[in-house]
Amino acid sequence: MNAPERVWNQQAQSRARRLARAVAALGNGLRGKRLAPEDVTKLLTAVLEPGDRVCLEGNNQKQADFLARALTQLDPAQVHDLHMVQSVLALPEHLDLFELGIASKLDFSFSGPQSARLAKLVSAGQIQIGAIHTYLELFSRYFVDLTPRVSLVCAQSADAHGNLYTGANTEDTPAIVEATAFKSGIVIVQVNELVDAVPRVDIPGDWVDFVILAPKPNLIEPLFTRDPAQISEIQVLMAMMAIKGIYAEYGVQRLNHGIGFDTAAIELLLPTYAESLGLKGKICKHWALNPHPALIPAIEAGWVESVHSFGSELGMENYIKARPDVFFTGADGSMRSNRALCQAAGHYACDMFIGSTLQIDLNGHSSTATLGRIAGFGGAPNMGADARGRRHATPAWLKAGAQARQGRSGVWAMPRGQKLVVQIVETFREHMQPAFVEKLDAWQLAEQAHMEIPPVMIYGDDVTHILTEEGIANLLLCRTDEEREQAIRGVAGYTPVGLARNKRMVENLRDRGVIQRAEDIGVDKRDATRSLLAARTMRDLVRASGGLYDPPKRFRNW
Amino acid sequence: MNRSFAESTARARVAHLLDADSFQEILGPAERVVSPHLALLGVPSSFDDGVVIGSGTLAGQAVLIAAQEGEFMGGGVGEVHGAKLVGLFKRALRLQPAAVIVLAESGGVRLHEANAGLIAVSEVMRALLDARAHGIPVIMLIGGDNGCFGGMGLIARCADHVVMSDIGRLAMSGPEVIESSNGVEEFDSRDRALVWRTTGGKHRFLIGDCDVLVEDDVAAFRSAAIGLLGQSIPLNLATMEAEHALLSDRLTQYGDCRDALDIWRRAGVPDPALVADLEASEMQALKTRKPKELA
Amino acid sequence: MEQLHFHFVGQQTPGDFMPILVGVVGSGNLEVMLEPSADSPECRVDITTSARGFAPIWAAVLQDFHERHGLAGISISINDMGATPAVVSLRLDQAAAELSSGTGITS
Amino acid sequence: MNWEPLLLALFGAAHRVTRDGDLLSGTAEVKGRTVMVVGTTNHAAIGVELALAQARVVLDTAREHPGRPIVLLVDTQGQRLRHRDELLGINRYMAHLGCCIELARRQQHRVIGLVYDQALSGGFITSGLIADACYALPEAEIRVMRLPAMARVTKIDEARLTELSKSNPVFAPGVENFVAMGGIRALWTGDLQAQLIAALDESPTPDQRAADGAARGGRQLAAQVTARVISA
Repeated sequence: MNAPERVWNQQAQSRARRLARAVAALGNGLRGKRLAPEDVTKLLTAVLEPGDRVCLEGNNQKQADFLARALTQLDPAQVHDLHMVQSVLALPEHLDLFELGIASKLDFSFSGPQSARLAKLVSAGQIQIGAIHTYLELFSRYFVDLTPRVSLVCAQSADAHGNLYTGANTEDTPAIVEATAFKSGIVIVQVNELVDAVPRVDIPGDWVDFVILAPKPNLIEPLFTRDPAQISEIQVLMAMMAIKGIYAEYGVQRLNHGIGFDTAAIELLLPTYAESLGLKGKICKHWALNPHPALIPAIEAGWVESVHSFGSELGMENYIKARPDVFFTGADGSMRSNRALCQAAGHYACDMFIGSTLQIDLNGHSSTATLGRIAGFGGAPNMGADARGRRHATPAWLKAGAQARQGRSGVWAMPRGQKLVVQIVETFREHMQPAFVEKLDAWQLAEQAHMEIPPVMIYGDDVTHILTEEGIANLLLCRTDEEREQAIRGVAGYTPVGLARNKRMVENLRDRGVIQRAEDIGVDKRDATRSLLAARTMRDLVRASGGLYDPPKRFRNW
Repeated sequence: MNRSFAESTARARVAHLLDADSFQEILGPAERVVSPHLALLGVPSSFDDGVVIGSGTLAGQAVLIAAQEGEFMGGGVGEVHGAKLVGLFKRALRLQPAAVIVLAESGGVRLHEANAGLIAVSEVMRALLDARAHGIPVIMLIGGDNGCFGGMGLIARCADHVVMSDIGRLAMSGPEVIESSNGVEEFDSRDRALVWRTTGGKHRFLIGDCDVLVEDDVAAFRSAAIGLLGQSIPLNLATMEAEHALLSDRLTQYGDCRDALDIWRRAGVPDPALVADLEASEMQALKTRKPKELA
Repeated sequence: MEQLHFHFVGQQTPGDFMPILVGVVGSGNLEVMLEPSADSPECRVDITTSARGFAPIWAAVLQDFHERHGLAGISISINDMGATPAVVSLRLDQAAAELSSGTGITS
Repeated sequence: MNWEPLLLALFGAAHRVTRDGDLLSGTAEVKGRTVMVVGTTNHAAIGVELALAQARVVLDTAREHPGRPIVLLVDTQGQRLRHRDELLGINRYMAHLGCCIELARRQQHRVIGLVYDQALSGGFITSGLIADACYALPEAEIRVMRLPAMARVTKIDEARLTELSKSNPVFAPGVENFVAMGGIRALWTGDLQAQLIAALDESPTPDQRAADGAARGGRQLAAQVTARVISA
């Protein structure tokens, strides 16, 4: 055999060449792993090569904003065709990269604030989208076929060795750095402060190559704060129905809540309405959840045993520190969040997901995708999907599984549980947009953006319940497509979908308990007032926390 | 749980502020005295044009009362709305109640009928001052989410007494208006903490523009109002000179302050940064401890 | 803005009563006033709404309200600023509840 | 009209009204009577200082010259739109000016307002509008808000507002509209001094504006609603 000898460390050699270029470019500007922010362009130009796969840390909440801006300053003649892999496109810079010709391909999870612009760039051919993922799915691919060559991440502080303290918002950082550092990649971090000793080590220093003190603290969004003052009477009603008709019915102990006023209302009804039903200790003990301020009254009233979080929430720092029995905290006292692990926890260890959506069709497929926007769904699909790999049993899981299997034979006869996946929506959104539709906008969007499949957030076969102000449709009990359709029409109220229901069949489904109206579960609509909320204002939340919660100034009105 | 003043409708505020079942409405909704102008502009009217007026008793004493509905057109004063208020003050001359109580929640002039509204605000002001000149106390209660701005902010300061909750706001121009005229550096209207410490009840209380600061609770407003019944401040040269001296001193003492925190610090508040999180009851102590410095 | 008028024939005649008003005319909200209309077997509904084109939905919401309460000899007047059917139904039911409890005009 | 020719037209050359920044004040004689002139010029933004300065003039007049008529000359772009003014409680300063004028009226001072240039929204309420009667020059501008801005805020089509404003005086800028609504008692043209003399003699002390608005057809309901409330 005279084939040339295979080189087995090409990636390591590439890494060494890049590091050598960086040392040469930075000269005295590089002290250990540290360099000045003015030198960031030199560094990035030295370590990046055209076509590199780059992870620019864009989280749900914290953003490596300084590095994002630095990346847009590069010369596209030298650095181009980057393949960006990142969970969230939150900043304008994330898309500027494509307009400037620095990057060309994108794999991501969520693009909420940039979704309209993303759609425009895609249709203009300036971005090639690999795929839209869930968070967990994208993190998984970091370890399979989307491993970054260079990662640009974000932390609170670093010591001289490059040990990182991420603060409460650890979020995606461990997943990104692990995938990059152990596959001969390069890890560059922006920090808010340089310290002699970090309060705790969230990322070990030998996984980190370069540290830059950013001129300004990184951007971070309080995404999970909902002002209780904006919760409507209708949302209170729906929360009462959820608690009595689903939480109590299944004895849901372990759960995840989507973001929104509907779920905030549920959280605020636990110490009042749910307490009055004698449910304390019977529901809602364990959570995979960002530290929602709206959960404070329930925590204070002793409802909550544990909360593990994807990320933190601005203003909750001192409260979390003071409640280490509930939250996951480090030896320094501050929260340790971790999106990858919390997503896994939410998927495998929770018995229920409840969240809102924009559109539901007659099969129960639901989507937040809107025309002219390419948004993705972040973590919702992992939360809102039955965990097919789950093998441990809990009463809630077993009951849902039994309802789905009742009276069925063949493959359905095997005892098995099912996750409760609840969609909670008002039949009309604002401006009288119906939440129920014959056909999801997702179909048209898929056609426009040349997607292979319509962007569905939660598939109908995963949805177990649809809850509206008109009632609860239990899809576990439906046995035919027609029953399922009428169950959905039956709670769709005065939307065109609802008005087209077969009244006789809907009444029949109601008799069977497939559809339950408020009065069927003993909820009196007249009791649904805001006075049931354990906190009616942000100020009440601060009071409930004993002054520990410090809401961002935009949420203050005192 | 208390009955939130801010969350109650104007009608509910009146019903629970006065002695139970004592309220007698004048020109109630069934009379349909509505704005003649809104329909022309394609906007639905309200049967009471956004203000509830009438008579009742407070701790057994006869009062006249008005409450603006902040949810309807932001409490804006239009032709009918304003005329109802004018009528109430003129009626007071005839009935000599223990007070005229105004639950003010308004952005000022209702733009849809701007000219009528502007003149109406002026008419209300003159009628109010007329009632005061006849020894009838006028008490303003401010605690709605929409605050008390523009023309109603002027009218409020023509009254004998002002009672506010700490979520109530009293000012002239809305922060959004100032921001759009002079930029976000002048006044960041999205910085709610800044908005409240500039216009909110606590600042107004510390600086002396509000006489009683209460919790966001209808019962608290009720007891504050009861405490002020029958206390008329005469409108004469001496009281006007005193007011003038107070306002001149304020300008001298605080005219160079850039933030409420500066004013509070200079006024002797020990830790101004903590004021925001104090309860209304704790604010009283701040003020009684430093009566001289604080207006 | 649009004005809509409906009539229903009911059996429950409340007789004479003080007008009842619930709700306020604010964004996504409405006011509903009930007044006696003596000796009429009808329940008459007059609506002024800021949103155009929703007559069929109003008809359906009012039909359901009528099936729940079957009122007669009554006039219902509504000023609406884009309330959803859920809020409309809630206010109508609140008004009807006050009718049976006889409290008159409140919030 | 500029303030100097205005004063010339009202009082002749012998007046003692001077300008200090945006503040106008001083005495003048008309038909053998001394009057106090106080007002603003240069489209003044009424801030705390300017409101206070005007109040000072009014108070001094009330104390030292009982019964001396007061003429309010109005040229204002409205209240000053500054954070500092709000911090200091500008509404109280402006209300104080209004109260001082009210006090003067109660002490038998005749108070006449004249909008000689522009009068915008809040700045007008505690100046000209609180006079016994307020007049305007035909070329003056009185408004709460221009139609384009009004269209944005109310979300009503500007073309529609413009169309409606042709027949309806209730929301659009313009001195004629304020005359129709009763807020301006009359427009002064020609011999301004003669009209000032007449106004000093004839202006009603009780608030006449709702009745005027009804009589002129611009404000049909105000007087009637007020009367119903009084007699209810």
